[in-house]
Amino acid sequence: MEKKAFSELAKKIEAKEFVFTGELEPHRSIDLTEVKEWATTLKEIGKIIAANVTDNPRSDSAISSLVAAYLIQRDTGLECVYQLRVTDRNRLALVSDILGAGALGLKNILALAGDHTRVGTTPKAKPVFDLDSANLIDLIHRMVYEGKDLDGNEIHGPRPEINVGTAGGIMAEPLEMEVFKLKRKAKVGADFIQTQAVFDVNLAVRYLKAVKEVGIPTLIGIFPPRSYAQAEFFGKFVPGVIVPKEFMDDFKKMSEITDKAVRKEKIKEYNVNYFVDFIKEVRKEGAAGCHIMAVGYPDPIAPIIEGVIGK
Amino acid sequence: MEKKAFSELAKKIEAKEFVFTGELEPHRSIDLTEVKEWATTLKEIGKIIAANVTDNPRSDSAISSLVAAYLIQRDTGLECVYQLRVTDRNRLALVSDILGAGALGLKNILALAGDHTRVGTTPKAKPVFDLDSANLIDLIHRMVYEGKDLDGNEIHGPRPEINVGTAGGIMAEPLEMEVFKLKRKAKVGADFIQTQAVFDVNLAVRYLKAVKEVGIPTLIGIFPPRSYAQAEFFGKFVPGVIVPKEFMDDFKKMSEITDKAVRKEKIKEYNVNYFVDFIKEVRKEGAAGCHIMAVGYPDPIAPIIEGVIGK
Amino acid sequence: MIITKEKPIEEIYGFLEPFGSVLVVGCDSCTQPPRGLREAETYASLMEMAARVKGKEIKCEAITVVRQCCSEGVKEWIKPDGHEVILSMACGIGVQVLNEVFPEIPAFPAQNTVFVGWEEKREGIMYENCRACGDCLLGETGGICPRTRCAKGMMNGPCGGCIDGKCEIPVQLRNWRGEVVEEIKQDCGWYLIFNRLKAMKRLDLFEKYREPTDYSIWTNPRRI
Amino acid sequence: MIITKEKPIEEIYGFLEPFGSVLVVGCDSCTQPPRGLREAETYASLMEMAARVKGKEIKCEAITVVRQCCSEGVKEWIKPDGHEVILSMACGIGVQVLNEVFPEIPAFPAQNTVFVGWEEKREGIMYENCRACGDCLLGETGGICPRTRCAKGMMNGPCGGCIDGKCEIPVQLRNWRGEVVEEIKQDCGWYLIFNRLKAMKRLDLFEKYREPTDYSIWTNPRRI
Repeated sequence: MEKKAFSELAKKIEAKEFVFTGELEPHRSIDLTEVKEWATTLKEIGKIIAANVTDNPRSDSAISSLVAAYLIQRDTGLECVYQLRVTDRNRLALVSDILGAGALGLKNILALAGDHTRVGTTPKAKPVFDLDSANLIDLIHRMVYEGKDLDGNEIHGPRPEINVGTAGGIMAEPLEMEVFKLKRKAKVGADFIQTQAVFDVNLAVRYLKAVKEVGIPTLIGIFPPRSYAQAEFFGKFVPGVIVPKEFMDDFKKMSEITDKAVRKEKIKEYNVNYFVDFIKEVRKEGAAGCHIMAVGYPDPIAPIIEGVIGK
Repeated sequence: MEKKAFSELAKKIEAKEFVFTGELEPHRSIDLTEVKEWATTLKEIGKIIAANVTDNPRSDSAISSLVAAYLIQRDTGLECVYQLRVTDRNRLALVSDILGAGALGLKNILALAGDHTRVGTTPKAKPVFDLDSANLIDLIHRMVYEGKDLDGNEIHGPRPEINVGTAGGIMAEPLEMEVFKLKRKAKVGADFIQTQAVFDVNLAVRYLKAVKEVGIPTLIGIFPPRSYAQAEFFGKFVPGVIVPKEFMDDFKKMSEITDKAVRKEKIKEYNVNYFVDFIKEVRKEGAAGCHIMAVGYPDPIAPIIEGVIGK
Repeated sequence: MIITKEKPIEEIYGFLEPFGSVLVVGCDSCTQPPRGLREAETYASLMEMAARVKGKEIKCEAITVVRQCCSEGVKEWIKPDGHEVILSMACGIGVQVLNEVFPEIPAFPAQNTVFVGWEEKREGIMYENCRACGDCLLGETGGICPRTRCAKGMMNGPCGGCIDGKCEIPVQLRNWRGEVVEEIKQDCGWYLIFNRLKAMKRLDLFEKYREPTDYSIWTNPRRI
Repeated sequence: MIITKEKPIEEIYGFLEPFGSVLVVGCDSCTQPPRGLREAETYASLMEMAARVKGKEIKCEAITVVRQCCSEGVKEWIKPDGHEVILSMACGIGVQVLNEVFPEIPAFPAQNTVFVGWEEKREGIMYENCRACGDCLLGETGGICPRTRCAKGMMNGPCGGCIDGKCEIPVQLRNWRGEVVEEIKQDCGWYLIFNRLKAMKRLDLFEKYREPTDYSIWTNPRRI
């Protein structure tokens, strides 16, 4: 399996640096001002290597993640991980968009199945799923390393230079099934794994131990909540995410602090302490980095990163 | 039906100028050098208002027409008509890409059904066809004028400013059926029609008379062939295109000229004479302009345009 | 079997209203629930009643045939003379055969044709489990079809939407008016496949990477 | 009816090779061509012969049932004791019901399930004309289904690929090996709809703009 590091992200991972990535979520809008501001904030933290640009998350349509990733990367200088779902495009459109990414200088794609159209805001839409996420990784790998699509049709001229990531299911049950899935994806060329958000460090460690045999660098997803309500939302409404009782209880207690500034500071401190310990632990277990998914809540990010790798 | 002219093309049509558009066909490549050169050639002719950028023509995959149209328009200054097929994308991806077009400053979309995936170089691909071409026009119109998608989901912030064209089937049989089709498309917001290539001026005139009642400006497609082989290809292999016998005979005769430069000059002259007469005729019948589809054959284009509207 | 569900009475009556004399044709073939003579007679009465309510008169005759999906048979068995319109109790196949065989008489559907599938017991719940793709994969997926029983039709599943062995998509059970009466979670097809292959000691078939489906053979309308 | 096509003998034999004793189960229900006792017996002989050619021995018993798509019936009618594996002659529905009802015995498919459709005459050419979408449109499209008979399933057809009333996509007729033996042009579904509605003096239904199909009701696997 031929593999090269094209992106800054892949290069740092290859160099065994412990990496941090962030998350950008453009909306159903042609205006990217807000999302670029968040990208600039992440960039200024200094240690965030790249940020994911979501593609119609939860099957709620948004501006093309390809276009958004390009404009953000161009205007803020932050490297983007272009998320691409197989939910909405057949293999021709996927080839088109991967070449588009190449032409626009994007270097990372996160290959996703994507939520089914039925669960989103456009439930009447036809789910495409011409390929699945493993097939998409296969397609990208063949385009990048063989200069061909899945049918052997040739890419003319230079090949796109793209590293490809895959989503990891921390809570997959049984984990044995997840390992088989990742092995298939490793076989067709996945460069790295970014997991969904996890709060319980024991689950993260259990996952890292299980997927070690797959041999792909893994970034563990974290989501420092800004409030009790947000933490509660995760625990109650995001399928497959378990928030430990102790964590919830602590947030509950902090939510009762009446002084807003004090409450904010307390929550930040709590997040920093909690996630610094968390990340140190997963780092010990061989995680390649951390994917910080909190959008629009910068306060704890820099302190967390400093707590782990110093200034 | 609310309609505005956003693009240069739509503005000139609205101002009753007789317009010319050209054609750009990016390949399965991240390299757009060649197609940008052709765009520059068209731009320098001076009277080509805009050029269509094809989307996976004949279901042979190519670089994203959205990305190509943006890069061409940015780097050559030629306004692009972004062709968009419903073959490869469901309504979520279409919303994403239309917003992407808005963010990238594209002002024209040609809404196409597209060839079925079975006829192209990726025959195993799943044809999407979540929407059809009329539904796509409806979607674009609602996004531009109501700020909503087909399900009523809101576009946040400024709306994309896009004019939308539709393909016209000169050879549709019976024409009565074509008229019904176009009426449906007019009802949901089509701004202009670009027809497929036609060689027989009588057919073009017959078409213009038939679709007059639809009330949408029509650009007639022409394709000056550079050789007998190319003319023959059209007549024999492009479904629905009839090349008049006299035209073929004349090209056959010219193909027998042994001196290459003389042959080239003769063919150019023939094209100029033939299509100047042709265009004058369709202009008289109320055509709003001409869509010149010849790619990479600039010689007759400027003289044809001059022949019709002067220097 | 082919599963059909009754269209709303108002929709069916709307088709028939402009006409005076209706032939209601049942089908004794594979439609489930049954759509034979008894059901044809029921609809004949219903339509006559619906007309009466609106102060009109429609005369309905009910018959049935062995199967509406053989045009030779339909030609032989059905004599629609004297009727202006046909109401078909069969699946969408039957409706189209009637329109083809008797071009001078419009034939309208009384049913929505929902899927091909199976039932646990006569007139019990019916389940879809085959999409008639033309390239049966059941021999290597533990007898469970990923193209049908995975909502995404993944070849290399499950996806991240498989939580506790259930699919992320709720199944909405609807009544005959199309209203949602219950939402349930279904088993994840790939979770079933994993467990079945594990029991069969064939996890090698689970680990195998599969190329994407060849959709060219799904190009409709097919014929053989 | 549900149209099936035989899988290649080598593929079927590959399923059975690891086993010694096979129960071949026919289905007398809606599969076309018929896949009943006679066909089950033919496959039993073929499989025994295939084994002998390879110097092995497989014992096959052939039976049939009224229909394999009712799990209650299958439980009652089939006693697979003494057999290590089942070969189903039915459509993909039957194969899955057998796997569900007898989890300890793998059941393999002898058929590819191709489509639901009709035939002109017994064992003649079979045509697909219904995709079992669950929202039958035949009442307003002249009894011709645009979702099935237009290859693009357009709601506002025809597309530009309709030339002389024919579809742009050639239909490839294949033999049982899957090899293309003939390419033909099919009628454009929307061209047929236009002509039918014109004959019915209902071109208003043709001119009507139609919203896109609601695909949420196609979400598989369905149940009712």
